Amino acid sequence: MAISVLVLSGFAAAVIAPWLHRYAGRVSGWLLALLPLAMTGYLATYVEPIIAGQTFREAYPWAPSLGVAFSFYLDGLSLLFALIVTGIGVLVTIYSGGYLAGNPHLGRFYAFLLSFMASMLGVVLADNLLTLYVFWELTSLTSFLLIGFEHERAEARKAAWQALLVTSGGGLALLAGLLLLGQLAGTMELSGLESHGEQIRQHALYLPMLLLLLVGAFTKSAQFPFHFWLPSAMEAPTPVSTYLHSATMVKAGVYLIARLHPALGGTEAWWYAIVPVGMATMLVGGYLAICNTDLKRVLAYSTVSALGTLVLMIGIGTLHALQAAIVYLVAHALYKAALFLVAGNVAHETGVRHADRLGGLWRAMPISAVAGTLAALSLAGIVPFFGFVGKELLLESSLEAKQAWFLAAGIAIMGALSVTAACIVGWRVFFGKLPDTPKAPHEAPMSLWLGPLVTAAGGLACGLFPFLVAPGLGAAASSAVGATVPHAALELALWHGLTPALGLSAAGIAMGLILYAFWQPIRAINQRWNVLLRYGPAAWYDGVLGGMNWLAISQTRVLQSGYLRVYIMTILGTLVGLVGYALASGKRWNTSSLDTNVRFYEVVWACLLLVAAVTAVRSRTRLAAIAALGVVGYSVALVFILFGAPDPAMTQFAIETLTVILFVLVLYRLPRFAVLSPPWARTRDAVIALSAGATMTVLILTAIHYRAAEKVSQYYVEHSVQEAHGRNIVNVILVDFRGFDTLGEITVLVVAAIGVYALLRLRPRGERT
Amino acid sequence: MMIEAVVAVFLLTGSLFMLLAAIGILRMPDLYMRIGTSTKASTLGLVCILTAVAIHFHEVGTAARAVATVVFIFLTAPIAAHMIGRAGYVVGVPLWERSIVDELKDREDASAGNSHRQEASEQDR
Amino acid sequence: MNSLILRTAAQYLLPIMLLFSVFLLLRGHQEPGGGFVGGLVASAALILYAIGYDTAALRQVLRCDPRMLIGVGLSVALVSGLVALLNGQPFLTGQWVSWSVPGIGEIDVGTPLLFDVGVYIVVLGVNLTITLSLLEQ
Amino acid sequence: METVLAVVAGGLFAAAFYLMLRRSLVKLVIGLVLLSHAANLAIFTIGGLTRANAPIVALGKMQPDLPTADPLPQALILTAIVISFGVTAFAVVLLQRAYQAVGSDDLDKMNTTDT
Amino acid sequence: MNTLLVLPILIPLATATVATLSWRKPALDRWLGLLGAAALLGVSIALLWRVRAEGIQAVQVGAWPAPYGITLVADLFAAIMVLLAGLMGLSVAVYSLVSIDRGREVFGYYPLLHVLLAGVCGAFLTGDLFNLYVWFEVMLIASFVLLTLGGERAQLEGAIKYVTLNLLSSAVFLTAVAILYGVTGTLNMADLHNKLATVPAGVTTTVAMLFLITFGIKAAVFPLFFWLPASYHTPPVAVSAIFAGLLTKVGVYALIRVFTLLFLQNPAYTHTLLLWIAGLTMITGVLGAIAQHEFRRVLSFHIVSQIGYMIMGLALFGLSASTPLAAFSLAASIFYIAHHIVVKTNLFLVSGIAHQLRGSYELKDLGGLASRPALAILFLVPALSLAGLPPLSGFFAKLSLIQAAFGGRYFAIAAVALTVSLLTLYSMTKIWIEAFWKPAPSANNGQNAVRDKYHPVLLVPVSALALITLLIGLSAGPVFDLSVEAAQQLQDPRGYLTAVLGETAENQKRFEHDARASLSSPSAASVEVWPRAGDRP
Amino acid sequence: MTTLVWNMFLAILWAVLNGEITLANLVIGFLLGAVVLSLVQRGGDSPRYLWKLRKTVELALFFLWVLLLSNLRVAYDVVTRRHHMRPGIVAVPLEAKTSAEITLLANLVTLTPGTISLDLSADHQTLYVHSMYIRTPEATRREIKVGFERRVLEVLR
Amino acid sequence: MMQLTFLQIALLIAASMLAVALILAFVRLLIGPDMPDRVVALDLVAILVVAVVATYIIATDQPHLFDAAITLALVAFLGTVAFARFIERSGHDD
Ligand code: NA
Ligand code: NA
Repeated sequence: MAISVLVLSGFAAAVIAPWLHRYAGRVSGWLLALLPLAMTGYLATYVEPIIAGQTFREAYPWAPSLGVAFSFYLDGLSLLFALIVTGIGVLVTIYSGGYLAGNPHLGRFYAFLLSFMASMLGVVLADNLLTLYVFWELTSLTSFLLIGFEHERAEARKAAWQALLVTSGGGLALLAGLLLLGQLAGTMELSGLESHGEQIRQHALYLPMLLLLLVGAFTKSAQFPFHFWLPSAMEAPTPVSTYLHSATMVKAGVYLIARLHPALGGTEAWWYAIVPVGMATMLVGGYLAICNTDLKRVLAYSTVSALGTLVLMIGIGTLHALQAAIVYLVAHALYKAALFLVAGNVAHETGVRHADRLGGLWRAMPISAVAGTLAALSLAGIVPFFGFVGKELLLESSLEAKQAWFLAAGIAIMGALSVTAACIVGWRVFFGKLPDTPKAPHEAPMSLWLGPLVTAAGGLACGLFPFLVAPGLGAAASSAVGATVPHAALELALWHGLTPALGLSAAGIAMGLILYAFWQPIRAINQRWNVLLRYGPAAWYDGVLGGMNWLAISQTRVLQSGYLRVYIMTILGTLVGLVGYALASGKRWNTSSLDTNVRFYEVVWACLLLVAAVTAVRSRTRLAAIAALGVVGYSVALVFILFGAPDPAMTQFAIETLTVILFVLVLYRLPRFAVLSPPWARTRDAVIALSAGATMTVLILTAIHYRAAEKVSQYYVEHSVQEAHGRNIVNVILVDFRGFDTLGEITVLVVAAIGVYALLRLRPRGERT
Repeated sequence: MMIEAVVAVFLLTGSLFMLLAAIGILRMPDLYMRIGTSTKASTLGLVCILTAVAIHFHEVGTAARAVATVVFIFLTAPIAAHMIGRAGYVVGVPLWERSIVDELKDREDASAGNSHRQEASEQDR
Repeated sequence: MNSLILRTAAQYLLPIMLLFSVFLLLRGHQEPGGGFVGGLVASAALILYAIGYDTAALRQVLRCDPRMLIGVGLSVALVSGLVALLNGQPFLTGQWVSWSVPGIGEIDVGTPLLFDVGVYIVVLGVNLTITLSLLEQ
Repeated sequence: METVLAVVAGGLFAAAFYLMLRRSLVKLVIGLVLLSHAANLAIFTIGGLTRANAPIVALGKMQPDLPTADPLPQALILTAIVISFGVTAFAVVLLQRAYQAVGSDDLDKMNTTDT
Repeated sequence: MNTLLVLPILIPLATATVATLSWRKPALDRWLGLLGAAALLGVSIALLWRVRAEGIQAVQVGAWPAPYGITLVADLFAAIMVLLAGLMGLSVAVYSLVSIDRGREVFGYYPLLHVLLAGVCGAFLTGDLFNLYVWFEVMLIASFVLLTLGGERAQLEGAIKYVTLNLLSSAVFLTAVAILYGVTGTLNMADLHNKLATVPAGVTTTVAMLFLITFGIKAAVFPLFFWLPASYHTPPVAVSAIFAGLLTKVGVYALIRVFTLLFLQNPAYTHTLLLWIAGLTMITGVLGAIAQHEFRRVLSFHIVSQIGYMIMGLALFGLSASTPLAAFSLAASIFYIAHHIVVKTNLFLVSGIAHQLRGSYELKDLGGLASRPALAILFLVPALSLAGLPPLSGFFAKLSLIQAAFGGRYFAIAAVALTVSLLTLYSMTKIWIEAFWKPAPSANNGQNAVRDKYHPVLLVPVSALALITLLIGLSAGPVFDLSVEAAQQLQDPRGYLTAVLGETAENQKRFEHDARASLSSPSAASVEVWPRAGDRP
Repeated sequence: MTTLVWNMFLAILWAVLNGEITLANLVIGFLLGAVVLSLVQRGGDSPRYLWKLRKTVELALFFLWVLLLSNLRVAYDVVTRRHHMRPGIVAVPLEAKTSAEITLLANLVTLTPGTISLDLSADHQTLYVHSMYIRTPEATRREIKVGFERRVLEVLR
Repeated sequence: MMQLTFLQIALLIAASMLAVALILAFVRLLIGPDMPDRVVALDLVAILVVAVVATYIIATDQPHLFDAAITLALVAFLGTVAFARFIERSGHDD
C-alpha cells in the first residue's frame, strides 16, 4: 500500500499542480516541494531496516493473464535511487519556482515535473517487469513534454522529438527484452529473477534477450552511439536538464543494468556487451565535453561520460566495481545537479551560457560561485570531495578486474577530461575577468541558490564523512551484486594509502590541467576536424529519419498512386495469385466431370452473351455499349428462363429496362468515349482481365465438381406449401424463409434512393447546378 | 394432334415473321425502313407465337395472359417505333437517298429538322 | 419530348401496367411474381407517364412524395416482422389467418404477404425517387 | 451446359474487369454492371442447372415435380440483382456528379485525394 | 425466443425508417438519431451482459429452424463488437449534433448513420453467410452515401475509388458464398463448419482465399487497402470517424469469424499467409502515414497499419492450433480491435475540433493548439494509446500481441510490430508537434476562417472516449480476460454450434470427429500463456 | 361513364388474368381497378356500346387484314435482292381531334408495316407519316384517311 | 434416337429461325450506324427474347415461365422510349 501510494501521489500532485499554481502563485514551488520532501522523509525510514537486510514488496493485480501486476519492491538499490529521485526532486521543484517565475505555463511545468518524478519513482521501485516498462515509457513521455516545454522554438521541438524517438525506440527493444526475460525466467517479477539466474543464462535466447535489454538501457542512459540526444535535450529549461538529464532519468538505464546484474550478469557476453560500450561512452563523452563552450553542453557531455563510467563498472560486475559504481553515482548526482543548477543561475542572471564569454562572476554571484566551485572540485575528483572517493574506488576496482590496465587507463583519462571540464564550468566562469553580458549579473534568489548549495555541500560532506553513507550505499551495492558474488561491506575512506590508484588519479589531474591550458587549441582542432559531429551518431539519426521519410514517400507514391486501375490491377493480381496457387496446389479434378450435355440453342445463347459482352467492351460509343449491356442482361435473364428460374428472369427483365432508363437519363450529360490508353496498356489489361476471368471459370468448375449431395434447399421444397402457405418457393424464401435478407436488401434500395436524391440535389456551395 | 398441328403452324409462322423482321432490320437501307419492316413484322410474329402458346396450353389463365400480352404489344410497339423514328428524324438520321418525298422537312416548327445530321453522326463515333 | 401519341398511350397504359403489377404482387406467393417485380413494373408504368408528360404530372397522379412511399414501405415491412414479437415469436415469424370467403374458399392471409407489400412500396418509392431526381435535375 | 456457362461467366468477369481497368468513368460503370451479371451467372451455375422445372408447386400439390431447379440460388440471385441495381443506380449518378465536379470522365484526373 | 438479438439491428433500422418518414425536419431527425443511438447502446450493453451471464445466444429469425432459416448468434466476440458499434454510434451522433451542416441533415444524414449502424450490427450478429453479404451491402451503401453526402469534389473523387473497389469485393464475396453453397449445400455458418469437414482441403483453401480477398478489401489489408486512404479524409469528420472506427473492423471481424469457424483446415498455409499480410499491412500502412502531412490522411493510413496488428493475432491463432496460446493470440486481436475502435474514432473527432479552430486539416496550417490544455490532453490520450504508450489501452493491445508472437516464437512479426509502433509514435508526435506545439501560422493565409472557439458539445464524446481509453488501460486485466473468454468461444466452436444447431445427436457425433474437440475444455477465464503476474515464484 | 367501362374492363381483365372468372375475382378486380383508376386522369364520355362494339370489331378485322397484307409485301422486299421501295415522308391532314383519336390512328398507321407515324405537328392538325411505298403522296394520304381515319372516328365518336 | 413429333420438329425449326433472327438483329446492333438503329435493334432483340421464351414454354410445358415473358413485353418498350428521349435531348443539347 505504502509504496504504491508513494508512487501514485506524484501523479495526483501533478493533476492538482496547475490549479495550485493558479491560486498559490509564487510560493507554489515551495508548497509542491513538500511532497518530495515528505517522500524523502518517508523513504528515509526504510534505510535502517534495509541496511539490516530486509526487503519490502507489495503487489496488486493489474492484468494477470498478461503478466502485468502493479507490484513494487524496495531493497538497497531501489531505495538509493528513490532517495535520489525524491531528494533532488525537492530541490529542483523549489528551483523551478524561481527559475520559471512569471512563465504563464509554470503550472503545467509543475504537472510535467511531478509526473516525471512519479514515473521515475515507478521505474526504480517497480517489481513487475512490465510495470517497470510502463513507468520507463512514462519517463520518456514526460521528458518529451519537458524538453519541449518552450515549444515555440523549433530547436526545442526537434530536441524533444529526438529524445522521445531514441528512448522510445530503445524502450521497445527493452520491452522485447523484458518479455523474453519473463519467458525465460518463468516469472515477471524482478525480485524473483535471481533465483532463476542459472536457467536464464543457460538459455539459447539469453544473448538476444540481453542485447535487447541493453539497447533499452543504453538509449535511456545515453550510451554511445545513442548519446547524441542528451546534449540536444539541453534545450529544456535548466531544472529539467538537472533533474532528468543528469541526476535521475538518464540513470534509469544504469539502474536497470545494475538491477538485472544478479540474474543476468557474470557471463562473458555480459562483459563484452557492456564494458566496451561503457568505455567508449566514457571517453567520447569526456572528449566532447571539453570541446564545447556552452555550459549546459559541457555538463551534458560530462554526464554522458559519467554514465559511460557507471555502465562500464556494472559491466565489470565485481563486488568492488559495483560498489564503486554506486558511490560514483551518488557523487555524480550531487555535483552534477549542483553544476547544472549553477549553470542555470549563470545563464538566468547573465543571459550567457558560453564559458568563453563568461568570467569573474564570483563577485556578482557569490553563493552560486561557492556552490559551483565546490561541485566542480568534486567533479575534478579533488580531495576531500566525494568525487575523489568515487574516483579512487573506480580506479581500484578496475585494477582488480581483467583487462585491468586497459580499464584503469580509460578511467584515468576520463578523470583528466573531468578535470578539464571542471575547470571550464567552475574556474573559468567564476574567476578571471568579467566580460560584458546582456544582463547585469547579480545573485539569484534563494530558490535558485538553495539547490546547488545543498547538493554541492552534500558532495563535500559525504567526502569528509564517508562512513555516514557507507552502510546505505553498501546495501545498494549488495542488491546489485546479487548472491553469486561473495559480499563484503563497503568501506569508504578518503585515504587509502599510496596506491596505484592514487597515482593514476594524480596523473589524471595533472593531465586535465594541461588539457585545460590547451583548451582553445583543442577546440580549434576539434572544430576543424568536426568528424564526430558530421558523421557521428547524430547524423545517423538524421540520416535514418530522412531515409525513412524517403522510403515512406516513395513507397506510398508507388502503392497509393491515385490510379484506380492500378488498384484494381493489384487486387486482381492478388486474386489470381492466391486463388491460382491454392487451386494448383490443391487436389485436382479431371475433365471427366465436365458437363457436356449441351443443346444447340444454349450454345447459340452462350455465344450471343459472350459476343454482347465483348461488344460492350469494345464499342466506341456509349449508347452502343449500353445497348450491348441490355443484350447481356436479357441474355442472362433468358438463361434463368432456360433453367427454371422465372422469378429471377422477370426481375432481371424489369431491372434491365430500368437500368437502361437510368443510364439514358444520366448519359446524355456525360462526354463521349475517348480512347485514352495506348495499345500496350490495353493488351496488358486484356491479359490481366482474361486471367482473372479464367480463374473465376476454374473456380466455378471446381465448385461444380465438388458439388454437395445434400442441400438445405430441400427443406424449402418440402415445407413451402405446408408451413409457409406459398407455392412459389423462391418467393417464399424471399419473404419468409429468408425474409431477413430481403429486409436488408430493401434497406439497400432505400439508401441508394436517398443517395441519388442527395447527390443530385445537395450540392456544395459555389458549384454550378 | 390437330391442336399440335395448329400450334406448330402458328409457331412456324410467327418465327418466320420474326426472322423476316430480323432480315429486314439488317437489309433495309435507312433507319425509317428498318423500323417500318422490323417492328411490325416482329409484332405480328409475336402475336402468332403467343397464339400458339394460348392454343397449346388451352386453359383460360394462359390464354388470357396471351391475349393481354397481344393487346399490350399492340399498344406499345407502335409507340416505341414512333418515338425512335421521330428521334432519329429530329437528330438528323438521313433518309435513304432514293426517297421520293420529305414533307416534314418543310414544316416550320421542325426547326431542328434534318440539319443536325453532322452533329448526330459525330455523336455516334 | 412533346409527343401527344406517347402521352395518350401512357395514360392508357398506366392503369393496365399498375394492375398487372398488383397482380404480380398478390400472386407472387403462389406463381412467379412478388413484391420486387411488381414494384418494378409499377415504377416502369409511372416512369413512362413521367416521360410522356412531365414530372409534375406524375407527382399529381401520385398525390404524395415518392420519398414518403419509401418510408411507408419500409415501415410496412418492419411492422409485418414485428407482429410476431407481439405473439412472443421471433422477428419475422409468419402470422397467418385463414379467411373463408364464399365463392372462393379458403384464403390465406399472412404477414409474409404484408412484407411483400412493403417490398412493393419500397421498390416503387425508390425507383420513383431516383427517376424523379434525375428527370428534375 | 454448366461447363459452357462457367466459361461464359468467366468471360463476363473478364469483360467486366477489362472495362474497370479503363480510364473512362462511363466504362467503369458499365464494367460494374457486367460484374454483377457475371456474379449472378456464377451463382446460378454453381447452384446447379435443371432444365425448365421452376421451383413452383402445382396447385393442389404439396411438393413440386422433381427434378426441380434449386430455389435457393434463385432467391440469392434475386437479392443480389436488386442490391446491385440499387448500387448501380447510385454509382451511375455518382459518376455523373464526379464528371460534373471534375469536368472530365478521365479517371486519371481523379487522383487528387490519394497522396 | 430472444428478442434482444434482433434489437441491435431493428432499433437503428426503425430509427432510420421513422427519420425517412420525417424528411426535411432536421431537428426531429437529430433527436431521433440521438435517441436511437442511445437505445442501441443500451441494448448492446444488455446483450453483452446476457451473453456473459448465460452463454452464447442465438435466435432463428422467422422461427425457421437452423440451418434453414437465418440465425442470429451473439457470442462474446459479436456482443463486444455490437457494444462498440453502439458506443461509437452514440458518440458520433452526439458529435454530429453540432458538427453536421443543415444541408446534410436535411438530405438524410441521420437515417444513413443508423442504416450504417444496422448494417454493422447485422454483420456482427448474423450466423448466415449470405445474410452477412446482405448486411455488408447495407453497410456499404450507407457508407457510399455518407461518403458522398455533400457532393464536394474530393468526396466524389474519393468515393469513385471507394465504391469501385468495394463493389469488386462484393462480387468476389458473392461468388465465394455461391461456391461454398455449391460444395456444402448450406449457408448457415455453424452448419458450414460441420459440412466443410467433408470437403477436400484444397477446395476449402481455395474458397478461403476468396474470402481472404473480399474481407481483406473491406478490412483494408495489404495489398488491397487503396480505397481507404483515398477516401476516408474526404467526408465530414463525424463520418470519417464512424468509418474509421467501425467499417474496416467489420472486415476484420468477418476475417476472424471465417478463419476461426470455417477455414482451419490448412492453417500452416492460410494463417502463415495471414501473418505475412499482417506484417506487410503494418509496414506499408505506417509508411503511408509517415508520408502524409494532413491530419486525417495520417490517421487514415494508420487505420491500415493497425489492421495489420489485428490480423497478426488471427494469424498467430491459426498457427498455434489448439494450444492455449491460440486463444491468447485471438484474445489479443479482439482486445486490439476494441481498443482501436475507441481510439481511432476519437482521433478523428479530435481532428474535427482542430479543423473547427484552424479551418484546415493540413498540418502546415495548424499550430498553437497546445494553448488549449483540454484539447491537448484529449489528443494525447488517444494518440499515445494508438502508438502503444503505457499505461493506455494501446499498450496492452500491443503487449498481448507481442506476447503471443513470442509465445509462438514468431520473433520476426514481433519485431515488425514493435518497429511499427515506434513509427506510429513518430507520426502521432509529428501531429502533436505540428498541430499543437508549433506556433499557429499567421491567420491571414487564406480564406479559411480561423475561429477561436469550438462547440463545447464536441468535447462530450471526445472526453468520454478518452476516458474509456484510459479505463481500458487501467482495467486491462478484466478487459483482457473478457477477450480471452471471447477467444475461447471462437477457439472451441462447440458452444457456437450448440447454440445455433441445438444439441442433436448428429451434432454430438460430429463433435467426436472434430479434431479440435480433443482439446481439454478451457473453462477458466484466463489462459496460462504468460508467466502470471503478481505472485513471486 | 368511361370510367365505369374502364373499371369493368379491368375487373374482367383481372379475373381473366387470374384464370378463373368467379364473382370473387370480379369483385376484387373491380375494387382494384377502382383504386388504380382513381390514380389516373380521366378522358371523355360516350354511351352507345353496341354500335361501337360492331365498329370496333370491324376495325380490328380490317386492321389485321391490312397488317397481314402489308407484312407480306414488306417480306417480299426484305427477302428479294432488289429494293422496290419508294419511301418518303407524307404529311396527312387530320380530322381526328381528341388525343385518343389521334393516338389510335397514329398507332394503327405505325403498326402497319411499311408506314410509321413519324411526328405530329404542334397544332395536332397534321400527321407526318413515313411510308415505304408511295405512288404519289396524295394516294398515300388518301389510303390513310379512308382506310384508317374514317374507321377510327366511327369507333371513337 | 427418339421419334420426334411434328410439334417437336416445328419447335426445332422455330428455335433455329429465332436464333438466326437474334444473330441478325444483334449484327444490326453492332454495326449501327446511327444510335436509333441500335435502339431499334435492341427493341427487336427484346421482342425476340419474348418469342424465344414463348417457344421454350411450349417446348417444356412450363406455363409458369410465361409471366416472365409478359413482364418483358410490358417493360421493354420503355427502354426504347427512354433511348428516344435521350437521342432527341442529346441531339439538341450537346
Ligand atoms: Na431477398
Ligand atoms: Na473502413
